[in-house]
Amino acid sequence: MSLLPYDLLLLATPVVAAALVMVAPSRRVANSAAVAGGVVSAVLVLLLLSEVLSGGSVREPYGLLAVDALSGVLLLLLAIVGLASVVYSVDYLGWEDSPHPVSLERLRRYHTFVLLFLFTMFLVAEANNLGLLWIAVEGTTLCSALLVGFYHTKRAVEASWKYLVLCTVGLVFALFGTLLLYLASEASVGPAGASLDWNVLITLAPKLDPGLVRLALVFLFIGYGTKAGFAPLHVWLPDAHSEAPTPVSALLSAGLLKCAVYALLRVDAITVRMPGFSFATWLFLGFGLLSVLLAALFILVQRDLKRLLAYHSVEHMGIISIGIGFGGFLGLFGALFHMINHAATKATLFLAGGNLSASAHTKDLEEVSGALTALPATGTVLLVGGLALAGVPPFSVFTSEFLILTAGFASGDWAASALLLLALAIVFGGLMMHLMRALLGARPHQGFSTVPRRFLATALALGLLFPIVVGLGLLLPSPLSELLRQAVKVVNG
Amino acid sequence: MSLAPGQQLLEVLAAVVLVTSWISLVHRRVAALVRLYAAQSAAMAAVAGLVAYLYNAPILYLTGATIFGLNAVLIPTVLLRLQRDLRVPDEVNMLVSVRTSGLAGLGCLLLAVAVVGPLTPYAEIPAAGLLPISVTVVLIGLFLTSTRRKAFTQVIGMLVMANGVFLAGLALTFGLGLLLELGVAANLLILAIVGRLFLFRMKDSFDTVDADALRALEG
Amino acid sequence: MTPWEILLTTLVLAAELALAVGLAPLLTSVVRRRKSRSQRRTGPSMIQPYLDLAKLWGKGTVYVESSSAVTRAAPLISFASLLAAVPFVPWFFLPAPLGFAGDLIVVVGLLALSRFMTAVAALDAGSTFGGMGSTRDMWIGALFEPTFLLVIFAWGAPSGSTQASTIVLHGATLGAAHLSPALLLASAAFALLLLAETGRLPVDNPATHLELTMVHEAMVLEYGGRDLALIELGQSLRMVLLLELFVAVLLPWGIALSFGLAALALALVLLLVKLLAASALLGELETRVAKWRLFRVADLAVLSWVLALGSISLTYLVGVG
Amino acid sequence: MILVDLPVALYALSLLSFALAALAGVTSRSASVRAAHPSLALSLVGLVFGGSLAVLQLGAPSAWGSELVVPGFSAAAPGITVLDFGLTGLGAVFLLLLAVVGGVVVLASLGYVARFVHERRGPLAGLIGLFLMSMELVITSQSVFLFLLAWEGMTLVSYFLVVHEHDSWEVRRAGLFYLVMSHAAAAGVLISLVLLGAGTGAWTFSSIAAGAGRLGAWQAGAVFVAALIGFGTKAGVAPLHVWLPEAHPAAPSNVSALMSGVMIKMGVYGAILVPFELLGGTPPLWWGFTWIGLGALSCLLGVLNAIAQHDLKRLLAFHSVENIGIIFLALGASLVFLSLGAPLLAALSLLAGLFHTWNHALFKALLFLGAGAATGSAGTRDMEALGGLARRMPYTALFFLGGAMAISGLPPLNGFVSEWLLFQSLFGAFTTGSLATEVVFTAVAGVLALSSGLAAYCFVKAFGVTFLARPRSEAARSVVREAPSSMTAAMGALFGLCLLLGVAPFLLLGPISTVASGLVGAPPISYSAGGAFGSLPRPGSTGGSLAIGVVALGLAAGLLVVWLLRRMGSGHAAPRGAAWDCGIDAPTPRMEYTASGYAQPILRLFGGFYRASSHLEPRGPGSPRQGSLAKTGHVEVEVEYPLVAGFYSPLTVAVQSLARRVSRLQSGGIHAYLGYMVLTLIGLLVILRIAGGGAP
Repeated sequence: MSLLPYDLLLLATPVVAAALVMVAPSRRVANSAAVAGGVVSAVLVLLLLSEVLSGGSVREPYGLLAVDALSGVLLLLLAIVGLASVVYSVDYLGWEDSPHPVSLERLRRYHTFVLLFLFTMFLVAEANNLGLLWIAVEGTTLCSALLVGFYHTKRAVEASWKYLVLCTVGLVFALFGTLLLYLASEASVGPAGASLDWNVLITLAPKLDPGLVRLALVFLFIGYGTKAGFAPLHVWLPDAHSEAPTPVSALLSAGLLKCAVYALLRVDAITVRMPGFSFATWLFLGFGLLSVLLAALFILVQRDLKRLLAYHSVEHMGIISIGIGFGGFLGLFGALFHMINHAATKATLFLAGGNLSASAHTKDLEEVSGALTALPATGTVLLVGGLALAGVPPFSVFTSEFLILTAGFASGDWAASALLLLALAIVFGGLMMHLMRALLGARPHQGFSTVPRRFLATALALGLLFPIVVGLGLLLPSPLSELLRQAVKVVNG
Repeated sequence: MSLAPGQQLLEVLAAVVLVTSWISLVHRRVAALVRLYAAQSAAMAAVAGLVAYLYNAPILYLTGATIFGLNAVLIPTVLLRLQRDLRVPDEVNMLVSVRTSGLAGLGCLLLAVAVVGPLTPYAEIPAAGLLPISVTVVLIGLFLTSTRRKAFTQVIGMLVMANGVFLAGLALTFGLGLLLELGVAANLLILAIVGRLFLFRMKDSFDTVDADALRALEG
Repeated sequence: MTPWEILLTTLVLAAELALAVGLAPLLTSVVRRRKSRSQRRTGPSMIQPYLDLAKLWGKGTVYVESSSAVTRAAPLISFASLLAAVPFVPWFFLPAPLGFAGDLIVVVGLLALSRFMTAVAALDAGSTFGGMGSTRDMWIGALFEPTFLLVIFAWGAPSGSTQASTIVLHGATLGAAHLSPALLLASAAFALLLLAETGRLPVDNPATHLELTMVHEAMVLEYGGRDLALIELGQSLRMVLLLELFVAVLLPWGIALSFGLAALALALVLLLVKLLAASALLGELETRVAKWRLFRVADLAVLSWVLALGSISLTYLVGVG
Repeated sequence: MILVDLPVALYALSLLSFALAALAGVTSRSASVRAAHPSLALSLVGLVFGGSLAVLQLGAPSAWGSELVVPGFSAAAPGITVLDFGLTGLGAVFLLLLAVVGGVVVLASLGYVARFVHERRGPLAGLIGLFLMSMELVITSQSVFLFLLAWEGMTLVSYFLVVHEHDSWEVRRAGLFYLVMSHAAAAGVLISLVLLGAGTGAWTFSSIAAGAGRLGAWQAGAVFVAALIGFGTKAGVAPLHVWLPEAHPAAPSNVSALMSGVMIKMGVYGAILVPFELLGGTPPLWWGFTWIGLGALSCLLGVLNAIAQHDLKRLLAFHSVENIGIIFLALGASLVFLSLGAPLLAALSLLAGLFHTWNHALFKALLFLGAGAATGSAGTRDMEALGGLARRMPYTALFFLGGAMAISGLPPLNGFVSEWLLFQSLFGAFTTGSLATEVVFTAVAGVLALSSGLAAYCFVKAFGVTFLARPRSEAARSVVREAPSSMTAAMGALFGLCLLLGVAPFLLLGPISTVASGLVGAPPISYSAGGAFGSLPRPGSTGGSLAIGVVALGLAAGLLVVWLLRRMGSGHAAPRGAAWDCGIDAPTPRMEYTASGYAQPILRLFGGFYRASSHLEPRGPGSPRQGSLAKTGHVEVEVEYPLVAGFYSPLTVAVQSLARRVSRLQSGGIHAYLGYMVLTLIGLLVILRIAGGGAP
């Protein structure tokens, strides 16, 4: 047992920081308060994880919150990505001379919403109960919708409205599915023992009525699937990602989607324990394959950098879902590992892409050329990140994809694995086509702005993410692998 | 035996919820939709109270009160004010004809029955028969959201969906426990606020609340 | 091998080289004589080719000014490679002196080498005719190279070897059974090959003076003096080489298997008879056919492929060998 | 402990120096010619270490390796992501090849990179170091994961080498085509290796080979086909070769030399690795015949396309396809012999394949360097604009001619020896007693002969039009200097090797043959070794024997005699005059035979294959009068590639249009989006209803 309730502190930190930001007298204070919030919560997450690794799981007395290895994985990537984007925001819009400067009180609002967004996502990770989980996820929608619409441009309003409506509708479904699960538990043991605490549900799993659970799964998958960006429910995703401020896009793509998948994983943990029940597997594989294939086609014809990256998120959520569908130790391990890798890689690309479009004054890749010669540092990061995202070894994404494919071939799902490979090949082609057009070429066709910019925070943020992108492919630190293994155990026992 | 009349009352209230949503499917005036929603919520509140009484689940009184205060009074008034402030024209413009909407409502019911019907009835759970109704209401809400042009009416559609879910929650599970109830309610409230905010922004930037005007982002 | 045998082999080698080079012009003139006779002409005298060679040898040479070292090197290499091919073919004594060192595929390679050099050199002068001849000659060569290989396989299949000596020996010991349909088919294919390789009618007309119809002549248009002499001699040498191979495989009997004066003498006489008969036959054939259009030659090539492949399948269908 | 292990030390040192080379190349920022030299020198050092490792291994065949497990993964995904390296006999053959050819090309690059230093495009030298490193890794990796890493790394680095001159969009296009195609092919490699791993439950090559017996026939077949697609694409086997003629001309010539000489051989390595080393056992007949079929196709497709080219480097690229075809013929024959239970013949054909791999590497590298020297100094790759270079760059011309003769399979050069070996092993079919094999193999021999005849045709054209006669354009006339000395030295070295392996093949055949017989489990091939004069094997009772040394000696002797005879008494230098011109007027370069003209007979003969269209561009005022003989102008012959026109581009177009159609789903209308939700929901509910209780 630890000295301090780290889990509660972790929830408190962003809120406190947000409060500080709201009363911050100057940009400097606001920025530093936000960054401090990010740093502290990251430290708390690390402390929490060390406890989880030693003790197994941390529970809060009322049983509403609990942190086990699975939520640990989510917390880890949330902490990393959150810290990175908070830090990046400082350079991005934190000062008067930033590429996208905003007034002080809008800056306050921005930081506040980001921190609240972080809070809700932490809550998602710590919730011990499907109901609370739902509330937290809906909370993320509300905060992030405000962030997506942060710029009051027409496009921003449009994007945020679509985002709000679609995700809310989806989440109503999710709530309904949750209710049905509750109903199922009620049906098995009567009103007295009914619960939404998944530790309880897991014990009840063998007794649950498959019919009800299937119905529940339909609603849950549509609900959380919308949020996770599974095709064809992904339609809000490119709009939101392309219109939000870049750090928020990073946060959405790297953090939010994972939260939704995490919710589905919690459900999966229940259904895998139901004898002879494989409906969830079907849904995971089906949605996964559909997402990967559709995303591949979208990527081929996408010219806008941020939308391109958004479709890549769809693709990678598909890969993760396929990994979960393949199941088994290998599949789940690959999927969880892929969650971390994709989060880091995608965040890196969004942030570096932010630099690119800030200096090229456009997000249209067809208009950029010769970026590698014009911006060596950013160009290199984009190049490496892009290759990593496309699944080129020895970067981390390749390793997790390799594990997932291996799981597929080992479990005999040859067709699914082959389709996945096909889609990956198309995606690779598409990404390379767009990326190389922008990076290569002798001289930029249009002038890059050579105004000296603040780069300290940018460098720090990228420096935080880049090692994960590059290093994790070959060298998985044993604590992390231990965490992942325990998380896999949490899901499929 | 003594439960029978209460059960029937429950069924009736559920029917009211169903019918209100149906009417809102075929009605052409926005304000009427809001009022229908208010009525529906009131019926929901009644359901909550009744269930609380029948199965002595005191928490549900509170829930009922919340629903009444929030869904039946607060939100509708907010919406009507909003309609006035935004000068939302009062006629609902639909993407599909009224007849189709009506038939769609029927279809929702049939689908719900077809899907939920075969599920084994649960002796322990009273009013399991309400499940199809709540599914229907959810579907109708979804239909409203997706076939009404005005963003304003989309909001109403979402609220109707939420009501459907609440119906299931109340009638089948005696609620999820106080904390969760409040959490859900709070979410609903925030949703309303945020929705209102965006509606204002939309009015500012597009000078209309017609969701069809939002077509800039594609591909 | 004992020193004695080595000495004898060396002698045979020398003798055969001399024989081949010496006979080459003679056979050419036999062909011409045969043609002129059947055309009711008194052709040139039998020793005319020798006189031509002597005259050319006496003359000086002129090179095109734009030409490079290739022009000067080509005739040497081309002739030397033909010369080097001689000892891999059995003439009047088995085994062929260098038979241990190479088989018929080596002969193919050497012939190809000499063709290659001539064709390259033809492009060096930069005149139109050189290119024309070069492309046509390489074209024909490419089309008939498969024939040569297929024929080698067909000939070698019964004895299980591509070694000329082994094939001939196998045939000689086999007696009449040697003349199997398979062998005849293969040899027919080889006959077509021979026509093409030596630039005879209907493939090429060695006696033409119209540049546009030339193949081999067009290639060497820019040559004179000793180079031309080497080329002409080489052409005849190529013919005699192939003729000898033809008759040796088709009618292997009488070739000397041991060092005995009688055997050697007999072998020599028979060799002469076979070669003269063959070349007379060639001349006869040349009078019978007219020159074909270049692109009809392809049909000839395909025909030869069919014959050779047919012979392969025949070998084992009939079960001979 | 590990330091006293000589092989490991050599291995580590060579990798280290490659890494340093890459570092030096990437970090050097000065724009002088010298800047690239340290990096290239380090690469050379690395190659020397690698080569000596290979020699060590070939000398004392004892497969060494040491295991290197990635931390964490051994626990996480047991054994799957293990990194295992080592060098087998087969690997040693290819490593030596890499060391020799790579070394020579690096030597040539010392002078060649001078062309690039002023346009600061990218770290060419450093990338070359990385490229060599990745290839060494491919050869020495002994586990699935490491192999995949190295394989993809190789593809990636080579891509960046190809797009080195990336300011022209053709180069970028070619590079992208290459990158995408090889990545798609890498999927094949991945499938085959992962299937092997999943089927045997082992992830290092040694243990896979041990457990391969457990694979079912279908599984093994799938592995074989996937490997064929994956490695075949890299090797450039038709119909997967289409990237090759795009990428090679785009790349700098020393890179083309490396790619065509060494990299595509990695495909051959993999193609041998999977069936012979990993799967082992007795293969089904159709494996071998598949390879033979594709090999024959590649031979003809490659050489026919090559003849139609007048871009010198495209021509050479297509010849790579042809020679890869020859190699696959040999490998296929070897598989067939294995299935028929004739290991000795299998060993012989495998030997032929491996030897031809070497030979092709040598003379193709030589030819590409020569082409680079010629086209580089003339500034155009179009043969129609070249000509007359022989008198300005005599050494380049001489060595190019040598390479041309070698690739045409003419004695006494190495190409002839490997083709002879292949012919012999094909001839061996007559001892198997299976009529089908006999007829097929004879036909294959015919195909081989035809393709080498056509190759000779093609290279007479290539050499003659490029180097002989008079310059056909200002570009060619502007060439005044011989190529930089480092390049001529490199070409000379390669030509020397071609000659050496042609005259004394035993220097290499000895070690290779032990490897080959080891792979197919045959007794060592017996030949009367006597250095240059030993004669090649007569497998079993059949075949012929070849003492190529004697042939060469005879040739030399003949040459000497004839030369002396010609010199005798003709002292004065021969005068020079004009060429015969039918008395029209002084011949101009425009009257020379053009490359297209030279190719015309073949184009006509195989018209159906080419669908060649020739149209006449009128020059000067007035269009040519119909029916008149004297038309002014020049004829353009265009050849379309049925494969590309008929398959690849339609495929790309189809995918693109599909993507465009699909992307309309994102219509921007929120109601449509909600509609997708409705449809998904209803669809799932219906599925649920239909599946009913039956659903799992």
